Amino acid sequence: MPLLTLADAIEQHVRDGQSVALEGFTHLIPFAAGHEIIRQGRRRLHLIRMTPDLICDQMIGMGCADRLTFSWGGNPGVGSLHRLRDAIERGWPQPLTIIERTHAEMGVAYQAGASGLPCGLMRHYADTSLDRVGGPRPRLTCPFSGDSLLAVAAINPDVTILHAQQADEQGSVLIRGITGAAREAALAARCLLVTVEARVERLDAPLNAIVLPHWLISAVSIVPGGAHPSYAAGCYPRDNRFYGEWDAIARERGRFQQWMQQYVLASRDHAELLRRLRIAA
Amino acid sequence: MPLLTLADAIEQHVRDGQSVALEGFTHLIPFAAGHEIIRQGRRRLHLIRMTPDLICDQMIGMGCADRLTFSWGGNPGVGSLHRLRDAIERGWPQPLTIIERTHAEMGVAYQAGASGLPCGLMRHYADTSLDRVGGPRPRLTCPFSGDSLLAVAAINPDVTILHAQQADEQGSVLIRGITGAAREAALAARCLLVTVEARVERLDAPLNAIVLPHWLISAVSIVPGGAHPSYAAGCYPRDNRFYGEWDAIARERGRFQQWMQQYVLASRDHAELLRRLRIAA
Amino acid sequence: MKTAHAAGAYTADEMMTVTAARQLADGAVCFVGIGLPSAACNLARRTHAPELVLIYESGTVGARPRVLPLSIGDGELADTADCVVSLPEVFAHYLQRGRVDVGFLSAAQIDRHGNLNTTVIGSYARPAVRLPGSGGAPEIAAHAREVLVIMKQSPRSFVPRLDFLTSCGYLGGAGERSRAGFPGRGPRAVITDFGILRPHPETEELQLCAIYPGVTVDAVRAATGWPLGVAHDLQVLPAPQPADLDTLRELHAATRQTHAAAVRINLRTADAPASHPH
Amino acid sequence: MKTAHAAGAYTADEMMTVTAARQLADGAVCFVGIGLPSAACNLARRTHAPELVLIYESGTVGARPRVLPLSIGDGELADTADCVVSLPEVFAHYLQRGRVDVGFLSAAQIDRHGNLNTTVIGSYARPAVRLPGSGGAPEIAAHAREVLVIMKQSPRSFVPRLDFLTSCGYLGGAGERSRAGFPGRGPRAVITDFGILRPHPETEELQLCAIYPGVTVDAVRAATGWPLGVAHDLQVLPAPQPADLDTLRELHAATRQTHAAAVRINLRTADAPASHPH
Repeated sequence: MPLLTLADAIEQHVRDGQSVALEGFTHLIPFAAGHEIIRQGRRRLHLIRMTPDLICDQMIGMGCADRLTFSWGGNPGVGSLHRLRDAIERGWPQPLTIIERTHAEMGVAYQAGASGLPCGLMRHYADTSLDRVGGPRPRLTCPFSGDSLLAVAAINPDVTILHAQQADEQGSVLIRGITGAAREAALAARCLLVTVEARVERLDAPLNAIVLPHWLISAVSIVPGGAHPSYAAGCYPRDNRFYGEWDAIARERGRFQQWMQQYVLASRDHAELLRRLRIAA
Repeated sequence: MPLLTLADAIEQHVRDGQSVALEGFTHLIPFAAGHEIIRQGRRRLHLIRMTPDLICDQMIGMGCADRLTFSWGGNPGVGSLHRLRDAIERGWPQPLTIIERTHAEMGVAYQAGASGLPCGLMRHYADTSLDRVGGPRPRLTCPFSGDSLLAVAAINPDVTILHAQQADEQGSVLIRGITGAAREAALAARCLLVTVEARVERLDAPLNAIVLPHWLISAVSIVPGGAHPSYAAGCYPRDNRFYGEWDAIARERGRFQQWMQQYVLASRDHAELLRRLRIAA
Repeated sequence: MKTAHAAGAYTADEMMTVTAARQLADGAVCFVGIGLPSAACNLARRTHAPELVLIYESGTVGARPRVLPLSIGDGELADTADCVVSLPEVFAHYLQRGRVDVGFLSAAQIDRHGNLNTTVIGSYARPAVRLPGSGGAPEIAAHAREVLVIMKQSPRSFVPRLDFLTSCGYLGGAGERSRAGFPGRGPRAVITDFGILRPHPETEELQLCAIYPGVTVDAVRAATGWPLGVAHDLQVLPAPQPADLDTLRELHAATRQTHAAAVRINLRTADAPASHPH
Repeated sequence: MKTAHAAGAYTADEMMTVTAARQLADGAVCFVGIGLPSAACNLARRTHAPELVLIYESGTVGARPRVLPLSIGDGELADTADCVVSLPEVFAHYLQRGRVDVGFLSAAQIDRHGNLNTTVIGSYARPAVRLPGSGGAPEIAAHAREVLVIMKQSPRSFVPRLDFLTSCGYLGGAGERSRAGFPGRGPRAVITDFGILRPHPETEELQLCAIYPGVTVDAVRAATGWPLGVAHDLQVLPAPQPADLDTLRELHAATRQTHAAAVRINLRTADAPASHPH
């Protein structure tokens, strides 16, 4: 596991056209990595995220993606993701193909991917409109009970990117708190990049803690505050105020682009961005 | 979640003829509960345990079971389970129907049971002799990849019994260390009984610890040393010497019966048994 | 309906929240959505149902938040939960396994059989308004033993025909849901800013069963996009108790105060690698 | 073969263990069985392969035991592991997902194509000897990128026909395994108390490729239940290095000492609820 700057990690491991999962559920969203992908101008990415959140709103609005797999596309506790809506409703800045699932399906899909299976199973009783628009949702019959089950195709991202609290000297990573499907997305990936708040000599993880062993990880980058405006349990809280303010920033194309220019693109790295936002001194 | 003596918990919740999973993988094997089932003379149980270990050797030898689902039936690090062999090879003390699986299959079966699914999937490439003797092992074809997958029937025990380190005042249980498929077996069960080393006011479990919420548990019993000769991480180590000695005790029917009489049946409860064994003062 | 109701000094949101809270039996296991459902559950937990078990889809099981979470994955939920499990696990081991008594949902559109749309207004391919989508709702609607729906009532939200069926209620009614094999019984109550609608026992069409003080049946009918049936024993619900309102307002005040705090991050955390604050 | 070999003072077990350890490249990810495989892996980790990653089926990933475990689930494995995951996870997320480089197996019977029996001697319905069964072996044999087998060689264990096929080697040979779609390449080496057998590149029949000092080909043939082929470039393996033997013996001595300790349990633990000793 090499320790790389985030810029080098994205440069070396994320290519135009790849499928890129950025997971972390409300908690530990890898914002710094998403911003670096924007800075480096990646194009035609297939973004995969259960809750696209502000990070995908920004990447889609900046033209990094032409495809999105997701299950809930809102600004949590606030309202719409305006850039996501603009892409879906009006194809701006470019058309966006959406592959829409439910949370439970995404969970099964990541789990299947993490398990080396081509598909997973879940219970399903009646078609919804998603069965009409979401591509094939085939059924399998349980050979024991005769129940009709939904088969869900595995998700194996080309790259999964996570943010976590700590890495140790070998590069093993400790994740504490709410994970959503982050661990499954990590294990399903072909390439795993992790940003962490801090590097420590030893993790001193409690038994049964969630640790990703160093040999599963392609690169670790140390990025304090790397989840902001999401949060890192034990380090800093969610910036609910920023989530609220984003609604007005993203509502209109011009203001969005100006904001991205002024903050994300004009900053060399995440530390500079946090200083510009007056989140860090 | 009522707090019961172990005798009352077994009396109220374990019936003749039921399927009973006793899980814990080398670690946290619920020996005290198994002994209590022997003392209360349950019959025709369908025992389910990945590694039957000494506990099933004893229960089978004492005539509690006529059926066993398992995946590895040895005395770990020592050799055979002589009572299990005697039942399979010579039908003593009664014939034993075995349902034989692999570890991975048992894992999938418990996981499916814990997930409310009638079956789970795993990869399988060629038949082994188990396909010939182990009952139907049907295949399903992945509708996405065309891969042929093994369908594994869910396991949903009538009763699952676990041992763990702590319960809090509400009866929520903290498990620390190696779990095998204990958590999945617990979530798959219709009735969940847990013995614990100690009751504490609050668990103070670290984030992401393995906790079974009190409302999933039918009864908790406080049984210090309840895993002996298996172990409870943080409490006492595995009694490797006892595992070694068991080989000679169980090898011959008479000595086995005498030992069970002298130690398990003659003891009112687990504390008395541990004192007779000079494990506790 | 944002303004205070006539009689006492309470808002429609407060009335809905208090009414929803009253639907929750102590000890029930609830799968909780953010917003009004979360407020209702936490109000119930602070009043008549202290043993209510709250599960959020972020995997926080048995959460006892001291203030209301703004997102489904706030740290407060993890810090106060009995356990934190993964999202695949909370959906498989708790919801699909049949461990959830009550699911709480909201929607942009509901039809007369309690089917819900949270996906899109207009056509899917060229939407007028793209909504957030499914989230956990379709499986909550399928598996929870019963479902409570909370949403404001208007002809735009209570529609004769959904633009998109995201989550199943009673499908076409008259037993179609049960014949399809759903383990959960479906939406037992729809709590609105006018009162409570419940499915007719045979047709499974939502009908008005209770109204708030000062609400007229005509007003409810005018806010409903289909010819609304009214139960023959229509009840008038009591106004919220002052104690309930006090508790709810304290909760909201504490919530606002907590979430208004500015976030500051120390970039030199590498110097101080605070090991494991439990 | 329990006695010391002629030349130096080492046992057959020691020779097998040292030889097996030498097969392991540093940094490889090994799925380890208990007994000789565990001894070989831990010897390798203490000698030429300090970065060897050990996974035990108890879910202990990256274990660095200070003494050898007696069971697959010793506390020592959990205490020294990078992480402890559930058994379903270790089989799905690590083995089936293709993360394991080397699987280590043993068996009661092996046939000429490296297929293994750990289930039964005699018939399944009326066995002469009931063995422990599958455990994790069938999936390790299927998924690990390659498999090492360690077992003592005799006509009773190296048989022309298995009584029970528990774990697949090369099936009938000549590419049958690969045609069946197995992701792992199968048993690359069978380490015995005589030397090393490897599959013939075309027929995939095991042939003798290396022998220990002092071993004759005739002796190996006499210990094999089928007409054993011999590689044209048969090698004689070096005797174990004194350093390897010292390390192995220290490991065994520390293991014996640790595991001989008598267990005492304090029944009054409820009085002293030692919270979380990490």
